[in-house]
Amino acid sequence: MTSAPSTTALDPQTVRGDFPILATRIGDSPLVYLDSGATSQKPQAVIDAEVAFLTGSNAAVHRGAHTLAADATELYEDARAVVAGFVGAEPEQLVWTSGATAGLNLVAYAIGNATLGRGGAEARRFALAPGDEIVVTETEHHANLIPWQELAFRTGAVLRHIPVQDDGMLDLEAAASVIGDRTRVVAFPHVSNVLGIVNPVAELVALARAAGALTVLDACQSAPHLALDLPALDVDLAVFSGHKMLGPYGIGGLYGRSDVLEALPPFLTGGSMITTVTLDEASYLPPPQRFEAGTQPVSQAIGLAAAVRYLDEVGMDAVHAHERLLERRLRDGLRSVDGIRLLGDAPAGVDRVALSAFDVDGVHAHDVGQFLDARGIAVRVGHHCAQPLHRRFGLTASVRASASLFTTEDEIDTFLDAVSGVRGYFGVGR
Amino acid sequence: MTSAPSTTALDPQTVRGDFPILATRIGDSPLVYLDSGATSQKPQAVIDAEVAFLTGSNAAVHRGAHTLAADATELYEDARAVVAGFVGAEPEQLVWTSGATAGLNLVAYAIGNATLGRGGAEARRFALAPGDEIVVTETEHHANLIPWQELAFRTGAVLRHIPVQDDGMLDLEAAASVIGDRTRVVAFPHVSNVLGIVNPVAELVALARAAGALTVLDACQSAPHLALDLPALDVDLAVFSGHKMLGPYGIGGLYGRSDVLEALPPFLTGGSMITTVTLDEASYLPPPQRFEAGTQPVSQAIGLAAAVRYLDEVGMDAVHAHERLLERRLRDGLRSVDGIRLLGDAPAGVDRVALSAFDVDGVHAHDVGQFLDARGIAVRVGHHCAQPLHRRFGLTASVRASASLFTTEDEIDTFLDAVSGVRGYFGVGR
Amino acid sequence: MSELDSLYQELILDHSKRRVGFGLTDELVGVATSHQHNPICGDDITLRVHVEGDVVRDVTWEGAGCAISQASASMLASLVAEEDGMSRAEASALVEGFREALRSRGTKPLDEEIFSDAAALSGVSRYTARVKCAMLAWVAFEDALARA
Amino acid sequence: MSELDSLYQELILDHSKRRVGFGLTDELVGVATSHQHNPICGDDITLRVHVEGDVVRDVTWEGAGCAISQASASMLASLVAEEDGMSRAEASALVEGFREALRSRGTKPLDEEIFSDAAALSGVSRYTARVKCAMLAWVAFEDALARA
Ligand SMILES: Cc1ncc(COP(=O)(O)O)c(C=O)c1O
Ligand SMILES: Cc1ncc(COP(=O)(O)O)c(C=O)c1O
Repeated sequence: MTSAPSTTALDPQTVRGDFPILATRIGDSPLVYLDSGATSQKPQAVIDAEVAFLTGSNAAVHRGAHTLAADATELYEDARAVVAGFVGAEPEQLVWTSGATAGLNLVAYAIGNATLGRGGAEARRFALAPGDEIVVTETEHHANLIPWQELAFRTGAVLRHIPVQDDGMLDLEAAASVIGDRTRVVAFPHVSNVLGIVNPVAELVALARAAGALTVLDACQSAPHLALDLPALDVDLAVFSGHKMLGPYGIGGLYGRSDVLEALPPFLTGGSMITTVTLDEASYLPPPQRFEAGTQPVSQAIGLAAAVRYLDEVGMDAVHAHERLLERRLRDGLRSVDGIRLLGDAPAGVDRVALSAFDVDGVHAHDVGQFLDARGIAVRVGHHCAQPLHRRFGLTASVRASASLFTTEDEIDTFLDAVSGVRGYFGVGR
Repeated sequence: MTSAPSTTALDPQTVRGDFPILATRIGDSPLVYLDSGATSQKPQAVIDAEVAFLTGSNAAVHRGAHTLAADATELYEDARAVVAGFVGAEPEQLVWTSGATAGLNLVAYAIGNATLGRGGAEARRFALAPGDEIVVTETEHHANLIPWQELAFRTGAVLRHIPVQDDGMLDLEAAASVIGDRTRVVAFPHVSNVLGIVNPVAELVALARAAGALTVLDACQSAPHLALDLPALDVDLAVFSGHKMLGPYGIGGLYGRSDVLEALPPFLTGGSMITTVTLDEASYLPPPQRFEAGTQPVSQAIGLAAAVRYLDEVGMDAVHAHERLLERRLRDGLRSVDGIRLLGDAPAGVDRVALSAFDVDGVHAHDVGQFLDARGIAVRVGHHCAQPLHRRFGLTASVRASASLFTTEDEIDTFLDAVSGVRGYFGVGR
Repeated sequence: MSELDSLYQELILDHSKRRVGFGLTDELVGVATSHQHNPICGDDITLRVHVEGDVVRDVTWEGAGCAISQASASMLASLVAEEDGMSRAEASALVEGFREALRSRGTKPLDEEIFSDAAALSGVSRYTARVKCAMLAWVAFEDALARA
Repeated sequence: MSELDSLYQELILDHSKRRVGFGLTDELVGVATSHQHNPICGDDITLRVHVEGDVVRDVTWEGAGCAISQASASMLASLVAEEDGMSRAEASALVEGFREALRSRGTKPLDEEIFSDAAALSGVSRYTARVKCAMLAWVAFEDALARA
């Protein structure tokens, strides 16, 4: 972190002034943005950082001797250090990606390349043999599921999963029997984007380590909401997306333990990731550059650095504390509305982020969303890129409300009040 | 195109007012930006379009029923239509990528996936067998070379190349013997980023078609400078990068003939590109969505649309005409400086863009760049991600000056004047 | 009438519950089925059309979805029933007209004379994110006709 | 003196042409070689160090590159020659000190007492894009020492 964690509580009213979009009105109503789980809104500081770069220092990085290029390179590498620091990592452990999906594909394809003999002797540890197992969870976002399915198809590996309980908790007993001798990779979310529960990383990492498997953490839904220390979590690799953590679109991070990144063969190839290139072959730079082919999203990296600086100034502990308040109000409120079923209604005391997905008995999620929108309330409806999890709960779609550091308790109340009118409007229940 | 090509000549002074960064001073000198080949500067309209989106309509696209999400989706899909139109294509023929490098990797990996049996029967036409040939040129940017090297390594295909002549022209006679029965892919640049020569697309496409090979065009260096009509060029696939054509970083386009895109298996997998997903397998949407896994660079797509709207307003024919003037002045001027060797000094009359790479006898490119920078002139030095081409000309590095629609003839003269002082300063020659 | 009420008119909510044509008929000669899926919300519909010669006899369907998609399927089935014996050409023209209105962003309302109850779906065209919901059954209808 | 002149001092331009130590010695016992490459500009250097026991005897090198990189290699070779018999520890300290100064963005000049001609490279530290050019030979020196 770039600053000591703030000990003062977060005042959402002050924070709101930093987000220009919050002044928007939807019809006659003020915008109540409860869709931060899909994408976050951006504080002015992030927009300003990008604009300042584009109008004052824009140039290709790592490639020119001219002044603008040198300035741009410095800003860009400073951004890497800042974002790496935000997740507890060293700069060379942070690979820029275009987002979490790209980061997870990078890992899966790099393993596929190792399997095809690329990357030399060091990479052999990643190679998969037919029958080797890749383990994910039943709660996965498609981004942390389909790349592994495709890798399994390409290599003959077998994809297995850790089931989820009715209360949304991962079944750790089952995990202990799913993860075993043949397990080579264990990929799981820090926080599911439907359940909002903070998963037991230590337990899963311990199981994976005991099996000698590589661990891959999807930190998309934790990075914006908790103080993250990825090395302390002891995972091998982790991904996050800038646009979900107050930053720009088109940028994300792949964190990797140094020994893992150093041994992993490249994925995307092209300019800026090579040492010597002939027409027949190329040799590659060490990480992180090895994984950063082509012109990188420079202004977006600088924007993401501004975003995590902003989060650090507010203080991630304060963010989490505020969102815990919201989360309890949200869930308690939803529980008291007739005909609402919460997905992942875990025991009290389980750590979570302020995100709740739910089903309204007799009213389709899409109609609920439309009803809420008419009151200025933006929620997400659908399967949230987690079809298997919805199927597990007997649903095709749900409604998801997800808060952010700028969400107020009043907004949660406005939302709850609206939700309690849904079934009446559509003429179901009572 | 969104507007009829402008018939009026371009006035660079008027254009300059639209680019805020051009007010920058480097030390005591005004900035003379001759590094547009690396990355272009952005007009205010592009910055404004992104900021307006982020502060007024930002939301996840294709995923929500709420008002912001619907607005965002519309703006995003309108952007696709505008950018597709700019290259003569239909919206569904334009896949968003994070840039040209990502687009070329997409194609190479998708072919690799087809080779591994993914994508079913339709995809079989792309599968490579050991001994099949992939043909590139000796002029390739690493982005259009290394992905093919890696694909060759993974599949047992053989990588061959079309040589370049001393004057920078591709050797078409050699091409006719390199491209043959075993050729499955022919990938080549529309304009090399070192030579600036517009390559004979029709001739190369004819050779490839006769061999039944897939054609892949790297349009990075033509898209910002010429009126492009990709379907008329009759290539199967083509890529370009937003940041080189006045647009944002982190966005680019992959154009594909509809039948080709429809048959190609996916590359990146994750959210938003699927129809039905179970824990074991997924089925995929038609193009372009099939190739757009995860949250897309939404604001950047909108920014790129603003960039091509801007280019269309100026008129691509006017841009090309203006840059042709600059190009002749640039090359004539360089030819008259002692100790300068131009790379790709093709016969007069050959169509080109305003980009010249050259060697200064006795002075290293890096030192030339530094000398020019001290006069506010930004050029690129190094191998420009084209090591094999530099080796072909007996060099490891060169100096590259590349102009843009806002470059003036005076700037070219300032540059030429500075270049003529280089050898004297470093005490070589005379 | 609030904006929301103009989207969820009584007639729409009513059809979404009544679901005319719900329950698939048997597969006979001249019967064709189309399955359509909305990947965004996971909704789907299986729609079956019975054609005799050039005459569209009836439409039946099953599926789950939002009020708009259910109402739209129901209204389509009742329209086909009312028209009793529309030709393939008429059916195609109907789908085309429906699509055009739904894509018009509120500028081309559906004519009640032609579309009967389904004309109540005009309001959907102002909600671009919901157009797919209303179109689902009609796309299935078009597809099934092409197979029948 | 203009900014550019402070970067390209006479001494630097002079060394870049004189190239002290240019031409590799034979590979003998106690001789180790390092090859370093700057992927940005394609410059490279092959540097050979001769160590007897704990004593660094000499440095020779070959390679192509910009004036800064050539001068830096030349200055390093002449420094080792002048010191005539520096220890490994002294050599390591030199490299460390050089690196620190070069990365200081102009805040820590190189001491002429210690670095001799190479002190003229202080100005490079304000040009972050050129630091690698000046470091190339020194990194090779460090690497070769570790192998010798
Ligand atoms: C848990 C989780 N993983 C992965 C992703 C994919 O992130 P992106 O779409 O930014 O690549 C998301 C968000 O959509 C997510 O919530
Ligand atoms: C000819 C050519 N091809 C490909 C690329 C790669 O583009 P990008 O770095 O934007 O992915 C470039 C630019 O660097 C280029 O000039």
